[in-house]
Amino acid sequence: MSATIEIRSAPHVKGGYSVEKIMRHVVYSLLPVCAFFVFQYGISALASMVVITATCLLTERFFVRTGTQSGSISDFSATITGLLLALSVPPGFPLWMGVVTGFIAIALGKALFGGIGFNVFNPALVGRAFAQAAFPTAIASYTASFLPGRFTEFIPSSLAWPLMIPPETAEWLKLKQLDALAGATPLGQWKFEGIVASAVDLMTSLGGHMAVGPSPLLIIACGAYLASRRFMDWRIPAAVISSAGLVASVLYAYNPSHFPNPLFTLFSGGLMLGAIYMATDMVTSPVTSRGVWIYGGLIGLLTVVIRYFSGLPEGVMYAILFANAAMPLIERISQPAVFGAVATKKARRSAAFSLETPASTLRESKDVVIPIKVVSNNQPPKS
Amino acid sequence: MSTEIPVSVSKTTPTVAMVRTLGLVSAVCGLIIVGAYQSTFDAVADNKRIALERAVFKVIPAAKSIVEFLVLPGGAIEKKVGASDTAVGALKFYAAYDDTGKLAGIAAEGSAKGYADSVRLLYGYSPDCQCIVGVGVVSMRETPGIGDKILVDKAYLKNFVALDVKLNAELSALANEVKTVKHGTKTNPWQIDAIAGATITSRAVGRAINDSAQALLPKLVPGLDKIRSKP
Amino acid sequence: MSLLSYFSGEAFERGVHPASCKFTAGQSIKRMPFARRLVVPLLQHIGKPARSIVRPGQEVVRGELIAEADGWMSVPHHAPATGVVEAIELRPTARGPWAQAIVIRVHEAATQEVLWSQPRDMSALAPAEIIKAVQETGMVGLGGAAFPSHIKMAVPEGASVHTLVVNGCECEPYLTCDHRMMVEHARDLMEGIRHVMRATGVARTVIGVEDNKMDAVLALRAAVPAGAPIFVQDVPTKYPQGAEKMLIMALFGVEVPAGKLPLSMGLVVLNVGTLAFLGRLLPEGKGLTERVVTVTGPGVARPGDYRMPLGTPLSFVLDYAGAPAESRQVILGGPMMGQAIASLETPVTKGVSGILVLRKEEMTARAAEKLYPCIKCGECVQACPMGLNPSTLGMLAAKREYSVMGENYHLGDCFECGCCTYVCPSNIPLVQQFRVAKQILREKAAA
Amino acid sequence: MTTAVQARNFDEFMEGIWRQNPVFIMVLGMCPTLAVTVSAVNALSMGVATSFVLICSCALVSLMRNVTPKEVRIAVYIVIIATFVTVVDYAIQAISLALYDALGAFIQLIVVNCIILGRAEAHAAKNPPITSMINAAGMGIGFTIGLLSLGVVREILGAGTLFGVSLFGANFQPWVIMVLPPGGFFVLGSWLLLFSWWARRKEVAKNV
Amino acid sequence: MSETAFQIFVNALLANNFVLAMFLGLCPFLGVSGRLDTAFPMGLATTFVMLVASLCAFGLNLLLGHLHLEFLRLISYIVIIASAVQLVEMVMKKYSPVLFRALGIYLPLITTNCAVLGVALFQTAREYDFVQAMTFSFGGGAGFTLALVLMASVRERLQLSNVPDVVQGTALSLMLAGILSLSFMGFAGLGG
Ligand SMILES: Cc1cc2nc3c(=O)[nH]c(=O)nc-3n(C[C@H](O)[C@H](O)[C@H](O)COP(=O)(O)O)c2cc1C
Ligand SMILES: Cc1cc2nc3c(=O)[nH]c(=O)nc-3n(C[C@H](O)[C@H](O)[C@H](O)COP(=O)(O)O)c2cc1C
Ligand SMILES: Cc1cc2nc3c(=O)[nH]c(=O)nc-3n(C[C@H](O)[C@H](O)[C@H](O)COP(=O)(O)O)c2cc1C
Ligand SMILES: Cc1cc2nc3c(=O)[nH]c(=O)nc-3n(C[C@H](O)[C@H](O)[C@H](O)CO)c2cc1C
Ligand code: SF4
Ligand code: SF4
Ligand code: SF4
Ligand code: SF4
Ligand code: FES
Repeated sequence: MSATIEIRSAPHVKGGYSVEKIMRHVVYSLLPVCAFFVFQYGISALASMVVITATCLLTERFFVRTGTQSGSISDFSATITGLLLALSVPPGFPLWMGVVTGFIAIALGKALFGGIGFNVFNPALVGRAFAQAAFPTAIASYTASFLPGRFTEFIPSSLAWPLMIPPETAEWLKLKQLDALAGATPLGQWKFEGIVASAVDLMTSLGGHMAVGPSPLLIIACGAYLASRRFMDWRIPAAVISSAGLVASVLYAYNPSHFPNPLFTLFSGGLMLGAIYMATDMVTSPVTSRGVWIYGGLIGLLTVVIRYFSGLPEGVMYAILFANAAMPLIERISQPAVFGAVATKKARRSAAFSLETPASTLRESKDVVIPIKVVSNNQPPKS
Repeated sequence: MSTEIPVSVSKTTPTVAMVRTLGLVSAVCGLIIVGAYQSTFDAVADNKRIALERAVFKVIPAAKSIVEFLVLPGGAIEKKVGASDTAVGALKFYAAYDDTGKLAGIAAEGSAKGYADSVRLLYGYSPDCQCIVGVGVVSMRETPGIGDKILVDKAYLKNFVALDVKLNAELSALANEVKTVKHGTKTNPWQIDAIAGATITSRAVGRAINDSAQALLPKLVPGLDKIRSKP
Repeated sequence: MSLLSYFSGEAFERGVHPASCKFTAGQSIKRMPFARRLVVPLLQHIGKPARSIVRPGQEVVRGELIAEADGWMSVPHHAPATGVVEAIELRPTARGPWAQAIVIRVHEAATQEVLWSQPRDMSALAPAEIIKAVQETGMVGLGGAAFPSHIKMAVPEGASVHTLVVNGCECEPYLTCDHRMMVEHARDLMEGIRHVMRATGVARTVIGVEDNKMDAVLALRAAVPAGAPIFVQDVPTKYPQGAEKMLIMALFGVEVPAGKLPLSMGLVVLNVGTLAFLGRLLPEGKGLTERVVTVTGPGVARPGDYRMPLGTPLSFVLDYAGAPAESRQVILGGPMMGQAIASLETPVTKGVSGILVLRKEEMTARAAEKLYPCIKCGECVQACPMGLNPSTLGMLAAKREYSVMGENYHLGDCFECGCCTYVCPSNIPLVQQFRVAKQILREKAAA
Repeated sequence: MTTAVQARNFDEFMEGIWRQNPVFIMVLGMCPTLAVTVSAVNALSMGVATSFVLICSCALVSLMRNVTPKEVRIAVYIVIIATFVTVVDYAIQAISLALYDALGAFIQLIVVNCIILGRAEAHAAKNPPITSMINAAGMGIGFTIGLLSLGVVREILGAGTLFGVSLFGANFQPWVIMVLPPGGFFVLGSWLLLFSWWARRKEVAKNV
Repeated sequence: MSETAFQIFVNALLANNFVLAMFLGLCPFLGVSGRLDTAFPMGLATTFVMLVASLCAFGLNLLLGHLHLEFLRLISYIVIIASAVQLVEMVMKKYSPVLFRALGIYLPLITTNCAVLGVALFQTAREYDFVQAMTFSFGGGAGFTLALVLMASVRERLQLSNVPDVVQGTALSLMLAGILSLSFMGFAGLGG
């Protein structure tokens, strides 16, 4: 019997979390968001999602097979990358560009560093930033949501020939008699035309033919599910949103005619998707408690600064990538304090006992012999 | 470049030798440089002149020759002579004349912040129609393929066939500010229809023209008659 | 980190909540019969091994001194049963390497009664004499660390102590021996506290018990002699509440400075089992010949807390408690910190508080867990009660950067509670790596 | 005898092109390499300009090697290099202002290109003029090849053209990133990846 | 058209970061970004040298313009900047050994690199006045330091990763620089 014994060192029990489980639940929580996106934009969005996710998975498989990176496609992380990437590009993004972007996301954003866990930058955002720099026109070309016939007809740009410029969607939109809303995003409308969309419409994404992503409220709800089950660190979105909200409020109070109201800023563009699903990518965010707050705060601040003051209407992606780059530095300055490292001057108020010698408790009793004075040395004499 | 400086030298060379070598090198190099400078001087000057002429001719199609002028802060217009420093606050412009020596148009520079850096451009002003008749870029660092569409986009260049920059009644400012509007929403002759996808650069062009014209034209127009014919 | 725990004032920060699995908490302590042979290793504690004073072939009586303390950092051992010394030879031990042990063949008709004792009048003894008496009992910490108790009680020159902290947390899942001791032997515990208070000169005693053992809290409160400065305090249930620094945090709200002992704050920490046994042994003048051990786990048919002669081989314990043959892993101690053993011939020693048997099912489940690179989820950072960064430590360990771990990341402060490994979704054997790293650093320092 | 000299000269020449290629192997002079290679023409011009400075400076440094005291040698090299850079600067202005604008400050920055100072110090200062010119020419060509291999890729992907000739027709979607700064980093990085992958493959093949 | 000092600073620091957008000072950026302990002092030292260079170039440009000797600009910039840095180094060694120990060892490495000469050439080309020139060189130095420090901290972190063998080395640094450069593109247009 002793021959069959197995040795493994402590601890011998495990908590109930595993990488696959966490990732799987993130995919579950993304499904409603994706479904809504498809509901908004029809088969183009669906095709884009399928193509991009498939590319990510194939690329991951290729690099795992060739031994370049660790992990496997069954850990679902590449699925998350694909879905988030698809949610963050326009629904009519040409499918061939989707393939390029998905490949870059995994190859450059993940495999290059050795695969899951080792990447410094958020892979989906590396892919998207590459696409934004490579195909800036296509990635800024949104179409309006809830177009009639969206479930039977592709947005023309989706089916562009590989390597070729996608056809203009303007003509196509004219056919739909919707040329007045040629697909400027609310942020673009604000930045270039000074039009501030209603925050309520933005929250629900249901305000008619708007060029927006899935409803921020839906994203918050799905994120809340993840946070409540501890699959996601709630502090990061909390930090991002409060820092962005704070900066936006201060600027709004300073000059309400020049800056949009904070609610517009919070619910427009990709801020919610970024704060809840992208900034929270654990691999690329700090592990330390203070670090998490600094990281989230930095993202919120940079997002607002880029949106309000730079040439681009949207800055969430760049803010997160920059914070990813700063993550090792942030972690370095926010290492946790070792228990007992800082001499605690004051005891916690909630403590039941004080360390002061409790003179009042010195009461004689029959059963217990109470020493009269404190013994200072009770070691037996050395022999 | 690593210029490793020997800290301790075991055997020091006499100072004379060092000075001698440095002198020799300086002499040789001085000769080479001066030679190169002299031999290319004319070609470079020619190149620069040709480049300037080409730029001006491009924005004022009828032009055949140009003269450089300054508008002094007081409003006086005088011909620019030599490479001397321009007086503070003076505005530079080029008057272009046709082959008969008649004023064909005015060219001036403007600049504004674009997507990546400032966009510097040269625009041609026609006193006859009181409008901008051409725009060319002097320098920019806009994104190739996006921002640099302002050079080639046909629909965009149509904006500058006759962009209205009339002065108001008091001749103190433009009657209507030059303004860049979102692609497809141009309604007035003083508006610029932006390029979709390059709104930022398009607006920089509009701002550059507006800022420069607002400063130059109110001073230039009253004195236009003085330069009607080639000096 | 859940939102709730962020705002609720917990006893100490971080830590984990493993399933408690304390199935044996409701059963009273049972006796375990003698095995045919008992094996008494000469070193069962931190310190120097005892010196054997018996020869092979010699008859010994239960409770008789068979090995004497070799100096101050050592404790004596007493015969756990009446029988014949069969051999003094190398035997497998819980600590891993084989070590010198006295093997006693138990007489068939041996009784459980301790036949060898020297009753003494405790109230006549001076503090130093009490401490000498503690050493003579052969007592070491029964909480798991097996540190000689008399050394803890001896207040060094210049220092002073004011409070005795009694550790009744028993935060390890599965284990219930301390719990049962508190319920069934509260009076012995009070007696032990009384002697140790006199020996150390402390003014009061605080007993900390996790709030999942309220029956023990009530039993102890009922047993506190009227007016005595002995306080029974329930503390939140959370692993590792039983670690002395965490317990002190819960009770007094202060952190024991890193690298310092509780003594530096005027505290002496002892386990309930230690004190309860002392309460019995000291007046009777007996030595420690048995202890209470929880035998439990999914692989055990008749789990329970057993009063067990020291030296009982595990094979005997498992047979008696009904552990089926396909049991695959036997752990001395609890599941979080306990040690898996290689040989079932290993005897129960003074530091063994639990015997946990896991079946093949649990083993295959563990073996199937896939190892991933650290995904930097930060769970370990939020679990480490010592405020370390196991994530970075783990990555450093994987690259063999041991000295960086020690110098920049406080490896030395890790007390190997295992919280980090417990939570890690990537299944990285963090604490295991840290043990290796510490070992390597120690060897380097020694070299 | 002559063949031996020829062989040595050939070695000297090939050194910079392959074994010690400044771009791919030594990774020197990165700033111009990445900054000006948005098109093949720019890359070629920069390569030629640098080669010119390299060859002339090495020749002069080598000529003066026996009268240059150790203490002032760096100063001498710098002055010599700066001289030829100034010459090139004016020459390009005379040839084409458009090219001059495209290459920007990087012509003048040839002065600080480590390749040149490195060659001057490591080779020209110790060898006769002809040898060091051959060596410098090899380096210059190696550098030009490096620049071209970047310029070609960046131009093809970034504009769909090669030396200004359209390759894929008017509808080609340019990959703007290739002519932006990140594109420069990625293309050079990819070349290096390709080489190290190749080297590794050869090594594996050898071991098998 | 004249940019404010603040715009110049922000541009040189972020939007047109010297290293990541203008490709200046890549050799030290790739060479000295392996460890944070050296990267930060290197950044400081470079910033310092850039300030010195900018100062020298400003004075020298006035002088050369006055003498109509513009064709000697490049050669005199490089000689004067190199000598000034040497001089500063000697002064520092004599009067502030602490500062010298922290920065001095880096100075010979950077007497002239692209960033240092570049700052001089660009400020001349853009006809900056004194204040503009100094903010430009300070912003450029700060931008260089920022890029270097970010790069170094990321590379240090990657020491603990399983970066594939083929990628290790310069290729990895370049790819990282590319991604960093991508993430700095968001700042385009910030300085104005
Ligand atoms: C890499 C990159 C380069 C860009 N370059 C330019 C540019 O040169 N000029 C410009 O106006 N916008 C540039 N943009 C900005 C976007 O194209 C921006 O969305 C657009 O100018 C405004 O959108 P709209 O014109 O469709 O309203 C660039 C964006 C990116 C990501
Ligand atoms: C080398 C060493 C010396 C110790 N010295 C003392 C001591 O002088 N006084 C004391 O009260 N405890 C002492 N201890 C015991 C510790 O306080 C602690 O109880 C023991 O290490 C077991 O801790 P644990 O049960 O929390 O793991 C010592 C422990 C070690 C390892
Ligand atoms: C992680 C950890 C958990 C512990 N849990 C307990 C416990 O639950 N009960 C206990 O009595 N001692 C526990 N200990 C040991 C205590 O720290 C301390 O050493 C002991 O209470 C001292 O009493 P003793 O010397 O009488 O055993 C634990 C130690 C560590 C490091
Ligand atoms: C809460 C959460 C958020 C995630 N967000 C992203 C993301 O934004 N982009 C991405 O590529 N992967 C994301 N992942 C998947 C995975 O962590 C990521 O691909 C790793 O960076 C791979 O090493 C996420 C995973 C979790 C658990
Ligand atoms: S210039 Fe300096 S930093 Fe660059 S490669 Fe040469 S020695 Fe290294
Ligand atoms: S084993 Fe060490 S590192 Fe891990 S949680 Fe416990 S104290 Fe922290
Ligand atoms: S951690 Fe090391 S030193 Fe501390 S008790 Fe365990 S084995 Fe001993
Ligand atoms: S728990 Fe595991 S995976 Fe998570 S940070 Fe810690 S070591 Fe990494
Ligand atoms: S080439 Fe620019 S620093 Fe070396």
